[in-house]
Amino acid sequence: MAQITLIEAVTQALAWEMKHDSSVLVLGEDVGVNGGVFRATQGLLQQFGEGRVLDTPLDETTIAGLTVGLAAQGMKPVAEAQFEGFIYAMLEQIICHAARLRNRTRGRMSVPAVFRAPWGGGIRAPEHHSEANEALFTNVPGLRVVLPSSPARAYGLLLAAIRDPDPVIFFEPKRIYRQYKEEVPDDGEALPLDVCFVLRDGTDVTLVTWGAQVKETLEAAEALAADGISAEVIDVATLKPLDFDTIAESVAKTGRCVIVHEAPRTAGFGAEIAARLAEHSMYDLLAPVERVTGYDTHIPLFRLEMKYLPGVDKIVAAAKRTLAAG
Amino acid sequence: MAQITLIEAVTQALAWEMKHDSSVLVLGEDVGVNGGVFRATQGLLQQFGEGRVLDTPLDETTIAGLTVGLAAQGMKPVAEAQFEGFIYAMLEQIICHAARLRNRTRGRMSVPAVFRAPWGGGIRAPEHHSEANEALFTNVPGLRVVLPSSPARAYGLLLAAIRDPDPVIFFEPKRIYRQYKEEVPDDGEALPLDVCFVLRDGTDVTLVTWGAQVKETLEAAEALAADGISAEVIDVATLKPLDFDTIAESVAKTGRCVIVHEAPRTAGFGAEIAARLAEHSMYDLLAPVERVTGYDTHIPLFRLEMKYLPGVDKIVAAAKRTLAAG
Amino acid sequence: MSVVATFEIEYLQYLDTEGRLIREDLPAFARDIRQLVDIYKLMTYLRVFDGKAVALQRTGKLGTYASCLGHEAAHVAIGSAMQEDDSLAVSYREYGAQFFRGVRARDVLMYWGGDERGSDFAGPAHDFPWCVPIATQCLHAAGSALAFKLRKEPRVAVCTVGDGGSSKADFNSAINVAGAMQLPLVAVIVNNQWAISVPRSAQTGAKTLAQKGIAAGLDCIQVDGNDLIAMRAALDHAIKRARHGHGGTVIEAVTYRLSDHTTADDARRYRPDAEVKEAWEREPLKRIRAYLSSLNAWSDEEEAAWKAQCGDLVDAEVNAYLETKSQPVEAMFDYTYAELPPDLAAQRAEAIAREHGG
Amino acid sequence: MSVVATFEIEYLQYLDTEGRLIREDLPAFARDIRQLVDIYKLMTYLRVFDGKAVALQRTGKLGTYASCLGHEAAHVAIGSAMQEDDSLAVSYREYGAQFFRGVRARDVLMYWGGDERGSDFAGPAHDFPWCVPIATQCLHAAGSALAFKLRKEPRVAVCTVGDGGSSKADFNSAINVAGAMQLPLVAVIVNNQWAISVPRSAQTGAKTLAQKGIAAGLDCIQVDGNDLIAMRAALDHAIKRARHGHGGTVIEAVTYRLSDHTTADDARRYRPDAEVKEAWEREPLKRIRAYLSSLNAWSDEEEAAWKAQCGDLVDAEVNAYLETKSQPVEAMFDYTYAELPPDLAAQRAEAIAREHGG
Ligand SMILES: Cc1ncc(C[n+]2csc(CCOP(=O)(O)OP(=O)(O)O)c2C)c(N)n1
Ligand SMILES: Cc1ncc(C[n+]2csc(CCOP(=O)(O)OP(=O)(O)O)c2C)c(N)n1
Ligand SMILES: [Mg+2]
Ligand SMILES: [Mg+2]
Repeated sequence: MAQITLIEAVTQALAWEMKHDSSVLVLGEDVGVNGGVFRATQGLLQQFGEGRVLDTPLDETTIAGLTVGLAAQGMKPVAEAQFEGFIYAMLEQIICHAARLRNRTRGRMSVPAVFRAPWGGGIRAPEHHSEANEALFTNVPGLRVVLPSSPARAYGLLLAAIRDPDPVIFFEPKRIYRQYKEEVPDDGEALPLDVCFVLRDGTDVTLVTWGAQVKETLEAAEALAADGISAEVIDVATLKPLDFDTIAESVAKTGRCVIVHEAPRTAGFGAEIAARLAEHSMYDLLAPVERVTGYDTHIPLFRLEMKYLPGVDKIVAAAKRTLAAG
Repeated sequence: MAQITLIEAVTQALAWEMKHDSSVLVLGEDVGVNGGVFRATQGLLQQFGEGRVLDTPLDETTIAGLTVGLAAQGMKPVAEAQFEGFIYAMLEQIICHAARLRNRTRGRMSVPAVFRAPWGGGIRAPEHHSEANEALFTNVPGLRVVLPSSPARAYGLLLAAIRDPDPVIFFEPKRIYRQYKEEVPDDGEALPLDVCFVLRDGTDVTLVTWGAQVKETLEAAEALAADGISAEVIDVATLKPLDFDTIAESVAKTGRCVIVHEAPRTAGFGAEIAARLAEHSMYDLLAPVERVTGYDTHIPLFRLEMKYLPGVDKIVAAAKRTLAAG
Repeated sequence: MSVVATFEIEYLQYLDTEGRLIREDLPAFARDIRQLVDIYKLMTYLRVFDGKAVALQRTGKLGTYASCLGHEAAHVAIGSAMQEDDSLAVSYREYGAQFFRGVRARDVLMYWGGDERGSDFAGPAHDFPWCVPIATQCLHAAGSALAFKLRKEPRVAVCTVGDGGSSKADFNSAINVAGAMQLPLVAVIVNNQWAISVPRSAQTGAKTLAQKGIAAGLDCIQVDGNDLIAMRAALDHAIKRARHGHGGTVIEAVTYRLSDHTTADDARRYRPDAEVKEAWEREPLKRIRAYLSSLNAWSDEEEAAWKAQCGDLVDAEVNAYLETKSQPVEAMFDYTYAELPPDLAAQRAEAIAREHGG
Repeated sequence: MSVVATFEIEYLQYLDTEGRLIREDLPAFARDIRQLVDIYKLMTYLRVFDGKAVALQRTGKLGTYASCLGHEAAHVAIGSAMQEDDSLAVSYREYGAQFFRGVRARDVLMYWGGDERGSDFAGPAHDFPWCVPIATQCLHAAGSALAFKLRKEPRVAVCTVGDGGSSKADFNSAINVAGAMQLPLVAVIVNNQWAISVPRSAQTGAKTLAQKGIAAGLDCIQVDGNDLIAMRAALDHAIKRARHGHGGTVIEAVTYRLSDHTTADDARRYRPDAEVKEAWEREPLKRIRAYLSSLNAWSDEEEAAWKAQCGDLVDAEVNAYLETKSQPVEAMFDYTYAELPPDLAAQRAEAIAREHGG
């Protein structure tokens, strides 16, 4: 069984599902002969042919609208936005149609599509190649929002996303596309789309995160352990619909919660988790909730971007504050 | 001094500022001879001529992009999206350019523009005419988001929005466009863009809201008063940047908080307020925070829409729960 | 300077405003007089329905309604030219096309009456529902056309869009990708001269809207949109081309919106009565009726009888609409996802409890 | 059928690939040989700069960089045809146009070096910065053109967009509104045949990209984009028309991207070497140099000397770039709004404290 990276897991999931379901197709810019600018669709054109892997004209509105039309006619399109920063022109089609067609037609039509995009900062890329804009989607009813952070979760969640009968926004943390390899059996096993992943058990504080910051958060948990603090680490991964129960249970145990994400803080998705804690877990909380996030500024160009992103130091400090507090 | 409605206050503010600043202009669909589908721009074409009031081709991308270009060249455009549900095609230009041009150019260029749109449900309108989608904008750095709920606040905040050197999303709660009249002196006095409005003092519970739900929230406060409960009512109105201090002070006093908005609950802007309470006001809170919001579904067509929107009953019940809790 | 490409936009018309044939080459379908009469009858039904719907709105029994007055020839030509397994993506007023495909008047009324079930209509399940965000439906048609092409099905996707809508990005994107991928798409621009209050002249500097197809490398043609025979001929031609894999077409149907934009609009605010009056001279029903009369295929008696019958038919639909109870409150949850997620289930339960005073 | 509109797309070329004049009507500006030489010198500077920038990236001293190799004639023609108070809105590789307007090589390097100060460049303050979201800059140019028109200023807005970008909604929207409002906009499609790995043929079924202007009712022309004289002539004509209120123009500059898309790309994955080799035959510097040589206006000695000088000039710019310290951490806060809101002030303070180990 091969060891593969996160991006290879994406390719592997696409290939598996294309092989087993002839209605699955991939479309986007440069997804064909070039195999995607990150190589997520590498080899698919060769394997499945031009009818399954389509290079579109350079227009995200086109990609999104075609995807809605294809899906409504029974295909399962997996559309790619080349970077998360180019997804904005897809929003009208996603919000007005992908997310609503089932509801609008009382189930007569639906949009079983996936909108994939590399996501997040930290790769020294040009402008608009580093955003963490998942909060654009989390208030929109009818969407699922998924953000895996390991090869295995990328594989299992992408399979689930393609099979899901509703539209899924599938963000891939590009900073960790090739960070490490792990064994991911190519067995077509999907992961559930509505449970959080507990990556590390702990008793003193709950660290909740998603995307590339899972890496820093796990490192922070290590660092805390060195100081005798036992941190539980939860990877939300399936942001919407949110499995709050797993988080609430953990906080019921630890009494403390630090939420970590790289998007700007204000109205980032971390706010929703903190809000639910304020509603449902108040009596469990021994200390105020902490958020460790990107600043409420644009992520800077790359000379400064690592100063924008949260890091191990900030997560550790926040966790320690929660312990000092209560 | 005339008594005017909220929509007349919008017109009055536009007219004042167009008269006193020749760089202000209005653009959008049907804003000219028709005076806007709600009559927000009524009479402006006649008063200021074709060079100041522009009917654009029917394309929101065009409206938004022109607005960025006009603003970058020293104009102060006030762009209209005919309904909030048609603002999506503006998002790429708003997020990538309006919100970023100042930052991108280190202040060399900026976008002193206002993007206006009628907002929210409850007028028995067709599909896409009833959304509460303010959360799309609140995670975007560089934007201001304003949502007045009275004639006087509409007048003062719109003046402030036009004068503000940065892009402002200005949503107008259409359900209360003509709900009541009040005296609004046409004196060109702007209101501050970064303080919440305390509409009613109280000591037992803080009700935080914005938009058309201000009406129901004030009614709920009345109903609570009849039961001997003293509710403080805060109209957030300037969502972003958020004046959290006013809310925190109130909650420090009351110990209880109910957040009311008509947008879907999950990742609505209420989450941010609840999150800040969880971070900063935990020791003040005597009861869990409550959110009274739209459901996590699309606002239904009008036969059911009033069952979707929060109402006095739900606000009162939530407030009472907070009192029972602690 | 050398010329590397040349283009022409042709204008197609068969009947003049008095219903007189002005060309020799009558298309085959038009020789089938029974069929023409049937189509004309649907146009009349449509007009009776439309008037009734406006009246319903005026008396508070319907929400905002978008009238199709004056567009009948363009709309029914589309419906009658399509095959059932073709797919139609409309804006919001093309009932004539939809009635041909099985959509019922009561479906239309349900939709404008604020009930989602209207879009779960009796027409083909692969037809798109009404689409409020202007021109976005054009890309759904393009996506449908792509699905048909990829699956090698001999099906065609047809979309309609307004003169205003032809400015919107999605329309241009749809015809562009249709050209780039050689899709079986027929895009009909129903140019009724107005986009609410904005006249055609403010939408574009282009002389015709048909020429937008040149930018996409599609066939394009301008047609008298009030001339049923011309519209149907243009559609037959375009649909046939598309079905045989020869690519897409843009058809500009030149017509006029004889009504207000919707019942929420008052067109007297922005357009002169004289223009409307003059447009009535060119309206589509009169013309085809005159033509049928001249062939002795339709009489005043038939007209009167059919109109009366339409009244009854429409009344029955109206009653069916008025008698339909609202959906229960949980209906707002049940189609958000294929399966109800747990947190939504909790909200659903809360809504039901609230409904019952809980 | 009557024809209601006809259109032609013309192709403009003055110099063949060997630099021989193939038309008689040499435009006035081209008779000023000193000016031609100056423009040619800038093209050479550009090429030296470009090679150096790629090398800097390869050695880790620059981030991703978008080369302009092969586009020099199209780019400098734009820069040289514009007046200072005109406004330019580019994509990301049109340094040739920008150098003419005062942007410095070090500004370009700062930008691709990950420092926002690059976009606070030495060029005109009313020129737009590099624009990554494809084609969105076209609407900024349209908005600028509208501002100029409303203020009755005799200024012109020029935008550039790629062949790929000509598919994007914003481009079509920009030219459409320019036509509808008769704006002083000149839109140059720099058709270098590739949008990363996607060939021109996959973007559209249109025979030329120039004909996109027909849809918008604009003038349009296809030009040999490697022919400096033709490009400049087309621009002069279009800019003059625009300046005098006669409306906008779409210019398709047919050229070729001789480099990878950016330094992050490897074009050998998707295009044949033979195609690139063949394209080198048509590259723009050789052609204008041959023409100038044939007029005895430029010699091999001058060429060698100037190239050496360019090396020095570029080195100085590179050094200036390399010596520029990063901005302090607070720089990421200070331009989010004109004034720092209180909650952002708190975050700023936190970031500064963190920087100092706090
Ligand atoms: C994206 C979007 N913007 C604005 C509107 C509001 N609106 C509804 S109909 C209309 C005019 C449409 O004109 P046209 O395309 O000519 O179609 P017609 O109504 O004349 O059939 C407008 C602006 C909308 N529905 N969608
Ligand atoms: C909206 C958007 N989508 C995708 C991209 C990614 N991207 C960057 S350059 C490029 C190709 C552009 O091709 P073209 O317009 O022909 O310009 P060229 O690079 O050839 O000059 C793409 C797809 C982007 N920058 N913006
Ligand atoms: Mg119209
Ligand atoms: Mg290109």
